[in-house]
Amino acid sequence: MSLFLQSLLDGLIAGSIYALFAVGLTLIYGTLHFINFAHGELIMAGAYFAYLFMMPPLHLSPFISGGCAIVGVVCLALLMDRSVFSPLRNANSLLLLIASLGISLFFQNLAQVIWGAEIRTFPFPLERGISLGPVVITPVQAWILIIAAGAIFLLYLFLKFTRAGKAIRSVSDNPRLAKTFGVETERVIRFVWIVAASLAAVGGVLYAADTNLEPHMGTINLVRAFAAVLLGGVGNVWGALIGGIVIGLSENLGVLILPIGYKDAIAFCVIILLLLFRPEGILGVRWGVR
Amino acid sequence: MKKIIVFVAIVVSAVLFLAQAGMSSGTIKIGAVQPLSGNLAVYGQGFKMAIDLAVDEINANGGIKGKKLEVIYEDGKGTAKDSVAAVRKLIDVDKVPVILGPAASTNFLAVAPICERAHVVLIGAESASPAITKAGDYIFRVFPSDKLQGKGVADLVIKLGYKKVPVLYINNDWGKGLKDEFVKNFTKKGGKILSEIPYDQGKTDYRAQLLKIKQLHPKAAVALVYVKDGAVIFKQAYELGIQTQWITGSAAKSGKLIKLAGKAVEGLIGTYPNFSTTSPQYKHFVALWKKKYGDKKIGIFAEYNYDMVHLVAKAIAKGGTTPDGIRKALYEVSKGYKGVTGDKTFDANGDVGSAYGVWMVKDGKIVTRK
Amino acid sequence: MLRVENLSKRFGGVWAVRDCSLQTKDWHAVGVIGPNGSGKTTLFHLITGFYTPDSGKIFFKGEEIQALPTHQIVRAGIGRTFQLSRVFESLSLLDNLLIARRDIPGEKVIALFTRWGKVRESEEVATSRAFAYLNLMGLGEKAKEPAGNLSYGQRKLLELARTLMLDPSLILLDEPAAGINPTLTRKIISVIQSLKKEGKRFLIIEHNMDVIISLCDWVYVLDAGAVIASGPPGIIRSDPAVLEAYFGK
Amino acid sequence: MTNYLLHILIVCEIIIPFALGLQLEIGETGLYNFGHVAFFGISAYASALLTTHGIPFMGALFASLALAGLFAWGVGYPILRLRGDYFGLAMLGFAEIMRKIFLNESWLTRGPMGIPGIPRPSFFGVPIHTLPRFAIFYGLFVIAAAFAVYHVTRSPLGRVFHAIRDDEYSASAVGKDTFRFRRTSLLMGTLLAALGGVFWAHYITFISPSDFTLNETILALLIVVIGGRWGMAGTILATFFVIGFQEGLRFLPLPESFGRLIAPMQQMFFGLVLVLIVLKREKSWFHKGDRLAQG
Repeated sequence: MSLFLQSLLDGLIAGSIYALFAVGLTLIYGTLHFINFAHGELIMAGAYFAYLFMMPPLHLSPFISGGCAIVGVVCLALLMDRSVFSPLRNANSLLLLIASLGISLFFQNLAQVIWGAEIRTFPFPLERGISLGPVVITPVQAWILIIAAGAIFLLYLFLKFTRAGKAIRSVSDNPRLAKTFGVETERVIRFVWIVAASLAAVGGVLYAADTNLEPHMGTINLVRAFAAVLLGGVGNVWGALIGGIVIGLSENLGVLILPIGYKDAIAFCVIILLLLFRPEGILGVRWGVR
Repeated sequence: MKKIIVFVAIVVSAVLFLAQAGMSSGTIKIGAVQPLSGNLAVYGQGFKMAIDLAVDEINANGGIKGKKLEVIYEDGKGTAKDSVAAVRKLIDVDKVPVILGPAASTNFLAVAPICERAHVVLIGAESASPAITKAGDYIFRVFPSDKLQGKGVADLVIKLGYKKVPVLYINNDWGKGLKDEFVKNFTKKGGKILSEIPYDQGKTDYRAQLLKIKQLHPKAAVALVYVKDGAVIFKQAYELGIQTQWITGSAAKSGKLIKLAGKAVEGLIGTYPNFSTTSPQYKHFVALWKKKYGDKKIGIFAEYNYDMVHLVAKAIAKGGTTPDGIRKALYEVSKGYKGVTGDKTFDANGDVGSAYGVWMVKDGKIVTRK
Repeated sequence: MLRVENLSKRFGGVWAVRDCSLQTKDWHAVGVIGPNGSGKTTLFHLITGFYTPDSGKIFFKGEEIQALPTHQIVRAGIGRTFQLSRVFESLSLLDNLLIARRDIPGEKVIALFTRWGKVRESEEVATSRAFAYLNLMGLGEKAKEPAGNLSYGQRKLLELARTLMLDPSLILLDEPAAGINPTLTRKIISVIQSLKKEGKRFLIIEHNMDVIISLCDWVYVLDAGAVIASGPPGIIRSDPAVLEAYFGK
Repeated sequence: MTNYLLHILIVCEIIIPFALGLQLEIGETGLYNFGHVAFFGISAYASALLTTHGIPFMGALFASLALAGLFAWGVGYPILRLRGDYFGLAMLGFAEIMRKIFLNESWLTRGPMGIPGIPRPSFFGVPIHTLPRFAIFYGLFVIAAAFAVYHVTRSPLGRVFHAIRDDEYSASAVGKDTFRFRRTSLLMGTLLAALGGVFWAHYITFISPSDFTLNETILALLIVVIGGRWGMAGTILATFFVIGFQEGLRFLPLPESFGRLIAPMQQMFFGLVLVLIVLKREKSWFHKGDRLAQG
């Protein structure tokens, strides 16, 4: 029973991070209509930027480092859009997919060139987790839950009450409108990239704080995020949030039944099953930020 | 289209040119395939340093019968495919009689049949897989087979008085090979395996595996891990509040583990192929290393690589530069040869024996346990 | 020949086609008109199996076809063109036509490798037929060019020729005259008229009333996915319900 | 020296059918199969297991091709209903799950230990054990495969593939059962990949799960994207180009400290090439209409 509860908690923590990845991915998919393979590298970049600022010689505090990482990743995302995706606005979604695959390959290996292939860890002090009845939670994990929840709340306020947020919703609500790409939509697309990149950065930092960093960490998290996007229905922000949490839970609870070697295959299985049986997502709403 | 043809032509002519250039000089050339890039590159650099150390020593002492020894390095990138290509190049382009084989048993096993068929001696200093024992007549290694280490870990667990343990192991050729040997020996001695839990190398999160262990509440648990993933595992175990005696093998025995995992590995116990650190050979090796590399830490398996090169040099001196001569001579020169890592006498399969010691982490330091 | 009964299709919460019924009886050409968004193209997609109806039935030559996949509906004898014409851009004009046949031996893997002669013979027979249609459309000289090179109007002609290669008994034309110049429009009208004489039947979506009047024997008027009026083209033109649908709101 | 060049030639002869299969799927039919390596792996494993258990090479070859085909048939049945990027992603997932199976089902595949000692092929009693023999033996198969692909792409069947790539809706509007043709294309591509997989297993004589990762699919994708514009001949040339480029790096006189960076930098370069080619996109080659409603 304690195993189940512990897995549930771990799943919830992982899921709240995946949710941040998934929201960004679903916003991009909802407005630009392609699966951005390089989203995983935004996540990875967020983690490594924060690592860069946290380690000597800069030695900044985790929160300031995280803030710097967000700025860095947003710049990176806007650069990607400017140089590659924006010239391909009206291209076939498969062309964009291949282009983003190329970008992903490029940055994944760039990280390896700079930081090497080995696992790295944020310089947090090692602490025993706090026992809450049958489950154990580390202080870092508690922070992760708080920050993830905070990020989601900020996102809610942004989408609900700001002009830019409303513009994103209207574009995402009306994919045909988005296909015309006027000046106005270009502005909205920029906002979408900023939101998606910030969430990827926050998620990446949290993920690295919960676990560790390595240059290829983006790929598996992209897969998880994509599974979450499909679960929630493409373009559906709140669906993606819930989808992320479901993926986190199913990964951590799934290994209680499945052989442990298949943990990373769970997200893939979810993708295949969803595509086959409910391509419109579990929540059933195909488009729109609702 | 034209550009492609031009490019291919340039590549081919460059290849031919460089191959010609390499033929001329009057040195004895041997090949080495090491993971100079890719996932294992961190280790590959260290192996190369140790090999260079031995080569420099040999050449400073007059080389082999007056000729200098030269090692041609090829990058195996830590993958079977690239190791095979590298070995092909060494055999066919450079026509070396001996190849210092690639690290990681997967890669070593992939290239072994090629060397065997080409009648080129392949010798390894890191690969521990039991399968290598039967890889062929031209295949040697100066590192003990995991058959011995698996038994060593099992003996240790029994000696410490644990009868029931779960075993966590890295799901690659090395981890699984060692795990199988451990399980075989441990159950033979009356122990019981609670659970066999594999994990994939290079992942960032191993909590799901650790929870399985936690749930068993074992008094002791065996973890067959490398350094980097071992550090992650022991840290996450510590955070999860798993209180158990961790027992491991030799691959995690490194100061880096303690640097990475700190108090999480305090009390960790492991076995390692034992060789005396008080022998004159070892002292000589350390002095040599200090002279060449200063304060740089002696890398993992460096001693084995060093011994390997010396054995090969002796065999070339005795048997000449043909692969068959070297192969025969290797058996002869190794008989009773006392290297840095102890007795290197090859048995009929080209394997060496080894003693096993016990190490543990105490007050943040690796100490030998009596 | 074609009979549609109480056909309905919804997207999200919106009815695209609602309780729509119509039939072609033995008229040679039937027109379907209606304002933009009235569900005309959706109706065509439903008849040709691109969409599956939520409810209702479609009969063709007495057989129910609403559950069949597109390719079987086409084989049963319904050919169609698209509103924004869809040709195979990387194929030559000739190949665009050659592909539009039933039971081509060269499309079966085994025959392709074993019955080389039969494959070639079938292609040669079809080629002469294809050239006849290309010449009819005035495209014969461009036969070897990729269809991507064609102008908008020429694509419409090519698409019609491609549909004719299928030898369908009923042809669905989705705005055959939209966006092309009057000369080409006249050409298309004359081609359709000569085909009518050969016994082909047509169902035509068109906004250009001149085209409808010169071609059609009967007209259905759609609004909001339902038939609101029907009758001979000359009369329907002044029907108050139609005027309301077009101009009323 | 000749032997080394022969080795490179043989590697190309292994990769060519693998890449041609993907060319047939992506380049000719517009099937973005990101899980192509799965079939390479399935046949490599099947052939390795069969021959190490005493089945003769030719029998194992055909059995492995058949098995890979059977997998493609079974997986294709549900997944081929998906379009475009969804199809690609689902196939990617399938390949990743297959790799996990290779890795974890040790009772069958020996898991991470891989399968060593795979016998060399023999052809009706003629042992294929020297490099020239390999080059000729594999070469004959490659020529036969290339001829078959050439024949198909120029045939009425290839015409349907092209039509599906150009516009799948139009293809069904001219009475083509597009599902069936997409499956035919997938099966043909799979058989070619499977041929490469068998060649790989019996040439290297050792296989392990790490040989069958997404990287191999990306390699083939790169070859197809570089050469696809010129169809089959382009793909074959691009294979020589990419493999030659990879091997050519060995002969670059780079400083040693740089060595560690070669592999990731090469991958970076490949990523860049993909992006640049897409940016310079060849309209005639990539497929277009994946939407029914236009406006």
